Amino acid sequence: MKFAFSPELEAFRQDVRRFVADTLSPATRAKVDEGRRLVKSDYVDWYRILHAKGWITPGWPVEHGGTDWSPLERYIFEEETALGGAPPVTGGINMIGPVLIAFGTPEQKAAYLPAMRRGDLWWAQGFSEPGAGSDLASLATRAVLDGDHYVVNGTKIWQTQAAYADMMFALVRTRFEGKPQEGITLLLLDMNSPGLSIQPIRTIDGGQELYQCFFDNVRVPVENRVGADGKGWTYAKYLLGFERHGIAGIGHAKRQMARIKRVAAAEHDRGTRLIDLPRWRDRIALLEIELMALECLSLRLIQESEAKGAGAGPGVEASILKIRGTELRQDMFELLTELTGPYGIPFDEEVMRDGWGNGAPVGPAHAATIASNYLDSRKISIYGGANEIQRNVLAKAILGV
Amino acid sequence: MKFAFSPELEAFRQDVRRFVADTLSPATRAKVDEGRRLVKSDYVDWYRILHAKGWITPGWPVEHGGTDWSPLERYIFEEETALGGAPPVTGGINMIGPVLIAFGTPEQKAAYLPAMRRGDLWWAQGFSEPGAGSDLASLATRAVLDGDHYVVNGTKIWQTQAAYADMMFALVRTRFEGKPQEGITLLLLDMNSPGLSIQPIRTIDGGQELYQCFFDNVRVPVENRVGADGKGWTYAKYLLGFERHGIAGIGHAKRQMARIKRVAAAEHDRGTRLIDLPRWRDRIALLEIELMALECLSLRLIQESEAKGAGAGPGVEASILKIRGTELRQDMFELLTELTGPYGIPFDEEVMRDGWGNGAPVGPAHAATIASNYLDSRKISIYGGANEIQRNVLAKAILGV
Amino acid sequence: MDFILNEEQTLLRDMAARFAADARARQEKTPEAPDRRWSRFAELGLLGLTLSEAHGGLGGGGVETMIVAEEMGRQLLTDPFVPTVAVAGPLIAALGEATQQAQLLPALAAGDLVVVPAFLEPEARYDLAQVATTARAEGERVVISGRKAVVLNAPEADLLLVSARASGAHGDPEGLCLYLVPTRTPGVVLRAITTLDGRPAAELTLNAVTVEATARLGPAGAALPAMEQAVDRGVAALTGEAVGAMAALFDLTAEYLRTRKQFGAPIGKFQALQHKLVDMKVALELARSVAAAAAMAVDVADAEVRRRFIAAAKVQVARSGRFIGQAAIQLHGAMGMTDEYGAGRYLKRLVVIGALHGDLAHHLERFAASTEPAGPRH
Amino acid sequence: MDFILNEEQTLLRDMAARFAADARARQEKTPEAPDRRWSRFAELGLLGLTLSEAHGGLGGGGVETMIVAEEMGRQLLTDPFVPTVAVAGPLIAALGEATQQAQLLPALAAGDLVVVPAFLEPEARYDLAQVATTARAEGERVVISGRKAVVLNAPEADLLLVSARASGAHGDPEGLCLYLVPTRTPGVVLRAITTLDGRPAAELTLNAVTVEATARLGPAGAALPAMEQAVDRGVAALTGEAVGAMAALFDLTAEYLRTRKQFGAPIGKFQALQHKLVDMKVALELARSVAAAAAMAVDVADAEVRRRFIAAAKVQVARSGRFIGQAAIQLHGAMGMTDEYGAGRYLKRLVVIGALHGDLAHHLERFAASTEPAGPRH
Repeated sequence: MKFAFSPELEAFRQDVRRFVADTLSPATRAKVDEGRRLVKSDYVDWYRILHAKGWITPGWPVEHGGTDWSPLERYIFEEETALGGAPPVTGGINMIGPVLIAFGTPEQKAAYLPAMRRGDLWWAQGFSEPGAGSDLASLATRAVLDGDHYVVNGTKIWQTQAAYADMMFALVRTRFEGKPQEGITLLLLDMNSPGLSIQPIRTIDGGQELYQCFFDNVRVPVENRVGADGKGWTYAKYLLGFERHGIAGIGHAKRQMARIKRVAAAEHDRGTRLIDLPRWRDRIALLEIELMALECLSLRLIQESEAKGAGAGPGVEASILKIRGTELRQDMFELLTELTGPYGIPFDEEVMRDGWGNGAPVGPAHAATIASNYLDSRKISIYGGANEIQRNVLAKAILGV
Repeated sequence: MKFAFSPELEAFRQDVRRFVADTLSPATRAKVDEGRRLVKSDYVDWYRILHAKGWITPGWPVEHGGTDWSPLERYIFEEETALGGAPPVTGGINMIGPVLIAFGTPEQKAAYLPAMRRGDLWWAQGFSEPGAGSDLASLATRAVLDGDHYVVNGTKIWQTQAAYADMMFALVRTRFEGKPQEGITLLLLDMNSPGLSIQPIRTIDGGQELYQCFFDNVRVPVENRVGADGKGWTYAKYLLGFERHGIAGIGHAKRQMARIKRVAAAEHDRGTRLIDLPRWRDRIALLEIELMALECLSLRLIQESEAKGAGAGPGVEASILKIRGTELRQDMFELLTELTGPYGIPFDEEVMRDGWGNGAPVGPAHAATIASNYLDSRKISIYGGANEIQRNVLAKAILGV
Repeated sequence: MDFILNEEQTLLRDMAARFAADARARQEKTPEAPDRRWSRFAELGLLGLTLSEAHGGLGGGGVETMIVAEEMGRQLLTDPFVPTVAVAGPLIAALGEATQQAQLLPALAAGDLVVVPAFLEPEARYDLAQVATTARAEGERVVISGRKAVVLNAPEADLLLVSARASGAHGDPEGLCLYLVPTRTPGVVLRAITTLDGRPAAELTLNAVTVEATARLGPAGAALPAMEQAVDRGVAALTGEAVGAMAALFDLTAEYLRTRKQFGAPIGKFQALQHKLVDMKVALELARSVAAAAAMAVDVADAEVRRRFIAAAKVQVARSGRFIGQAAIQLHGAMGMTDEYGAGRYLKRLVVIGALHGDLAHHLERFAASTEPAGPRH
Repeated sequence: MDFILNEEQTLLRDMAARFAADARARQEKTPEAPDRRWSRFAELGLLGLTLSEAHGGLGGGGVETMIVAEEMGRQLLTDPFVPTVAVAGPLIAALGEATQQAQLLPALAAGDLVVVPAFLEPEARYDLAQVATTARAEGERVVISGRKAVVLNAPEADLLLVSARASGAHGDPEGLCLYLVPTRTPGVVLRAITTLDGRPAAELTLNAVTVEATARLGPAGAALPAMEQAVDRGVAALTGEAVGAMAALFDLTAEYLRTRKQFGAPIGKFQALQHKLVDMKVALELARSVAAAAAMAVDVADAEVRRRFIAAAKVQVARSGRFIGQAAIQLHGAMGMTDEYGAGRYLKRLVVIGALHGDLAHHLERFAASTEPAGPRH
C-alpha cells in the first residue's frame, strides 16, 4: 500500500485529462456542464476524436483496436473522460462489441467492428420487454426460422436512443420448451428492416430518449445470429459482465460535486452564501466524504481484481459499486434541487435542448436544468439491473442461500 | 376537527399530571430522570398508589376495577404518567388480566385479579423459546396430562424480571398433531413450583432484567389452565391485541426530548452550548418535529378507532406506531450519545444501580447513564414483535397478499 | 386536538373529492378552459370557503381549506385555489377596510376575481422581509417599482397582492406595505412561466406602476405580521395538497405491487418491496397527521403555536413527499420513469410543494427558533 | 493510491492475525496478565513497528499500524497499542532530542515502557488547544497543574505525555508544551475508570506536579502541530481497529442468518434481512477503503491532504460503525441483546471509537474547513 499513484499512472492521467481538454468540443462540454441534453452528433463527434487517437475501444483485444491498458488505466480513462465532460461511450461498443469478438463469425466481425470503431454504427439494445424487466428469462419476443431467415414478432422496451441506431442486438425466443433461460437466441437486426417500428417514450424529466420497438414479421437473415441458436442467455451474461471498472460513476459524481459547490456558492440566504452556512456546508461535506470513500473502494476493488488476475474487473463486488454509485449520485441531485430553492419551481423544457430557444431562463442559469436532471437521475437505480436485483445478487454471494 | 382539546379532557390531563407530581416517589422519579434502573419496589410502590386512587387497571371492565375512560383518556393517562416519570404498569395487568376476565374461571378471577390490582401479584410471561422467537407457532415446551396435573418440560426465554414474579402465564404444547398453531394451551404456573428454575441473562447494556426459565417435570394443576385445552393460540392473540393506545411511547419520548435539550444545553464546544450550534440545533429540531408528527398520528388513530367504536384502540395501524415510536426513540438515544462526546466513553456499571456505590461519576452526571440507556434502547425494535414482523403485518394488510 | 371531521366537513370532503375527480377526468378528455372550471369552483361555494357569510362565504377556516386542497392534490389540479382562497381572501378580510372588503370579497367568492399574492423576490429566497420593491408616494398616488419571483397562478390573476417597501433598509421587518395591483395596470410586466408540476406562474416586473394610495391594504409600514400569517395559511393548505398527492401515489404504488408480475409472482410478494411500501405508508400517515394539526393551528391566535405547527408540518411534508415520491418511482421500476404512467407527476407536485413558501431548511430554522408553548395542551 | 498489501505487509497481517486470535483465545480461557501479553507484543516486534531500526523498530508507518490495529479490533483486544505505538512513539521520534529518543524508544520497543498521550481536558470536548493545564517554570524545574479527561490505558502507563500551557490564553494555538511525566511522580492522581468497551482508562489530575525542565518534549510553546499529527496517527489506527471490529461483526451476522431458523427456513432466506445485510456489507467496504487511504495518507507531508483523508475516514467509520453495529443487533433479534452472544461487544467498541479523538461532528467540521488539494492525484 502506498498513497501516491506511480509516476507512470499519474502521467497517464495527465495525458488523458489534457487530451479531453484539448479535443472535446466546447459546445458539448458546455451542455454537460449545464445539464442539457446531448444529441447524436455530440456523441459521434467525440467517438471520432477517440477513434483518431486510438482510444475508442480500450476494452477490446489489441488486434481489434484495443489499447491493452491495465484495469487501473481503464478506470482512470473512464474517470477522466467523464470528469472532463465527455459523453459516455455507448452504442454497443462495450456490450455487443466484446460478444462479437468472442462469438461472432469472421463476416460479422468484419462487417461491424471497424464501423463501430469509426463511430459509423450505432446499436440499440433489445433485452427488456413489457412483461420481462429484471426477469429476462421470461421474455416473449419470438423468432421462427423460415428458410434462411428468422421471422421476429414481439416488442422490446426501454431502448435508449433507438432513433439513433443503425442496428439492434436483441434476445429473442427461438425454442419454446425446456427451461425458460434456454431457447433464447441473440440476433442482430437492421433498424431499417420492414416491419420494425419504434415509438418514443417520454420520461418524467421531459426527455424522449427511451423507445419501444415493435416487430411485425421482421425477417432477419440467419447469418445475423450470434453464435448458436438457443445460447443467447450465455452471451447476454457474458455481455453484462463487461465494463465494470467505471460502474461507480466517480467521474460523473466528481463533476456533480463541483456543480454542487458552484450552486452553493451562487445561492444566498439573507446575504450569506449557502456554502458558508453550517447546515449546507455539513451536507456538502458528507456527500464529499461519501464520494471519497466510494472512490477509494473503486480503486481498491479494481486493484484487488487485477492482483487476482481478473482482467474483466470486479466480480460480484461490482454490485456494491453500482448500488452506492447510483444512490450517491441521486443524493447529489436531490441536494442540487434543495440548493436552488424557489428557482427549482419553474421549468421550461426548452432549456434542456440544444440551443436555448427561449432566451435566458427566469432564474439563475444554474437553476434551469436542475429539476429535469434530478428527475432523470431517478432512473440510475433502476436501469442496468435495479438496485433491488443488485442486492439480491450480493446477498446470494454472501450467504450462499 | 379542532385544535384545542375539550376543557374536560384538558382538566383530566391536569388531574393526572398533578396526581403523578404529588404522589410518585421522588426517588423513583429521579431514577427515571437520570436513566438509572428501577427495582421491584419502585414499581410496586407506584402500583399501590395507583390502586388507592382506583387507576391501576384503566383497561379492565368497571366491575373488575376499570375506570371506564375513553380511549383518548387512557392515552392521556399513559402519556402523563410516563411524562411524569412513573414506572410503566407491567407485570401482567395489561396482558393476562384481560384474558382472565374474558376466559378465566370464577375461581381464577377471584384468586388473581384483586391481588394483581393491589400490587401483590407479579406475573412473568412465558411465550418465547430459544427456537421460537417471532415464530410462536413452533414452540416446543410440552405439557402432558397426568391425572389432574399437567407435567411441563421445556424452557422459556426473554422473560422480563422473572425474578420478581409470583406466577407465570405460559404457552405450552399439549397436542402434537395437526397445525402447529393448534394444540397450544395457556397455563398459569406458580414460580415456586418444584422443577421450575430461572437463570438471568445479562444484556449488552449491563442489565440483568431478562431471564430464561427451565421446566423439569413441573406439575401444574389442571385448574390453572385458562380456557380450553388447545386454544392457547387464540387467547395469546387476544392478549396481544390489548393496550395499543400508548404503543408509540409518546410520554417516554417527550421525557427523552427534554433530556436531549438538557444535555445539549450543558455540553459545550469551544465555549458555545451545543444547543446553540446550527448542526446540533437542526438535529434536535428534526427529532422534535418527528415526535410532533408521531403524537398527532397517535391521537388521530385513537380518535379514528374511537369514532369507529373500536374500544381496544387502533388495529393494524398500531404497527405503524410501534415501528415509528421505537425507531424515533432509538434515534433520540443515539443523539444523546453523540451529544455527550468523550464522556460517553467511560462506563461504570455502578451508576445504573439504586444508590450509586462509587461516588460521583467521572464526567458530568448527565453523561454517566447514557451509554447504557442507548444500548438498552436497541431492544425496543426487537421486543414485542420485532419491527420486521410489524412491517410484514402491515404489508399484508395493505396488499392483501 | 380533535382529528375527526365533523358532519359538515365530511360533506365538504365528499363534495370536493367528487368535484376534483370530475375536473381531472374532464381535463384528460377535452381540456376545459380554466375560467370555466373556476366558475364551477365558485358554484360549489369553494371560493368563499374562508370568507364570512356577509361576503358570500361559508365561514370556514384552515381545516376546510385543507380538506379541499387535499382533493386538489389527489387529482393534481393546477387552479389558483391556494393563492386566492387560502392566502389572498383571508388577508383581505383581515386587513381590508370595509369598502375594500365589500368590493373584493364577494367578487372573489363568486369567481369573478382571482387574487394572488406576490411577496417573494428574486434574491430573497424565502424571507418575506427581503423586499427591494419600493413604494414611493406621489401625492394621492403611489409608484411601485421592483421585481417579484415565481408568482404562482399570476397569468390567471386579475389582481396582485404586492409587497413593497415604503421605508426602512433591505431586510428590515418594518416599513412594508401591501398594495392591490390589477394585473392590467400599465407598467406591470408578467413573464409567463410554467412550473415543474404544470401550474401557470410568472415572473413579475413592476416598472413605476402607479396606483391610488387607497390601493394599500392594511396599515402603512406594518404589513409583515399579516403577510406571515397569510403565508402560514398558504403553507397549511399546501401541506394538505401534498398529502392528497402522496395518498394517491401510495395507492397507485400499492396497486402496482399487487398486479405487476415478475419471476412468476406479483412483485408485492417480495419482502424488500413490501417493507419499502410500509415505510411509505408510515411517511404518509405522519405527514397526514401533522398537516391536519397545522390546518387546525392556523386559526389559533398565538403566533408562536401557529408557527411551530406550520413549520413542523412543512418539514414533515417535505421529507415524506421526497421519500414517497422517490420510493414510488423505484418500486415501479422503468415504468415509473415514463411520463405517461403518471407516478412522476405526483413526484413533481411533491417536489414543487417542498420548494414553495419555504423549504425544509427554512422551516426547520423557523421551528428551531420557536419556543415550546407553555399553557394548555393541544 | 495503491491498496494492495506488499509482501512484508501481508506477512505482518498474517502474523498479527494469529497473534490477536491467540491472545483473545487465551483471554477467554484463563486471562493472562496484561504485561505478559504486552511482552509478547514486543517479542513479535509489534511495539517497534513505527520506530526506526536504530531504536529497535521496524521502520513501518501508518499502513503497518493499521494492519495490526485491524486485527486487534477484530479480536477486541484492549492493550495500549494505539496510544503507545501509533501516537506516543512517533511523537517522541519526531520531537524528542537525541538523548530522549535513545532513552525512551528502545524501551518502548522492548515493551518495558508504556507511554500514553494525555491531551484532552474535561471542558475541551475534542479541541487540542483548549488546554487549561498550566506549566510554570521554577528554576530548572517546571510545575504542572491541571486535569486531563478519559486518558486511555493510563492505568497501564509508565509515562504520560501531558500537554500544558506555558503561555497564551485558553484556546490559543500557541503557548502549548508537551511534558513527559512518569505516572509515579508525586502529585499525579489517576482515578481509574473502565471504558464502555472494556479498556482501562483514567481521569488524570496533576496537583503541582514538578518535573525537570528537560522533561519537555519538543519546542516550547509550539507543540500543537505535532500533537495534531500525532492524533491523526491515532485516528488512522483507530479507523483500522474499527474496520476489524466491523468485519468480525459482519461475519458473525452473516453466519447467524445462514444458520438461525424461523418459520421453517434460515432467516437469511428473508429478503428484507438479506438487503439489510447487503447494506452492512456496503458500509463495511466503504469504511475499509477510506480507512486504508487514511492510513496511507498519515505519512504524507502535506498537512492539508492528511487532514482531509483522516477526517473523511473518521466520519465514514463513525457512520458505518453505528449502522453495522445497530443493524447487527437488530438482525440477531433478542439474541443480539445478550451479553454472552457477543455482538454487543463489537457495537460498544464501535461506539467508543466513534467518540475517541473526535466524533463525527468534529471531523466533519475539520473536513469542511479543509480545501481540496490541487497537485497530483492520489
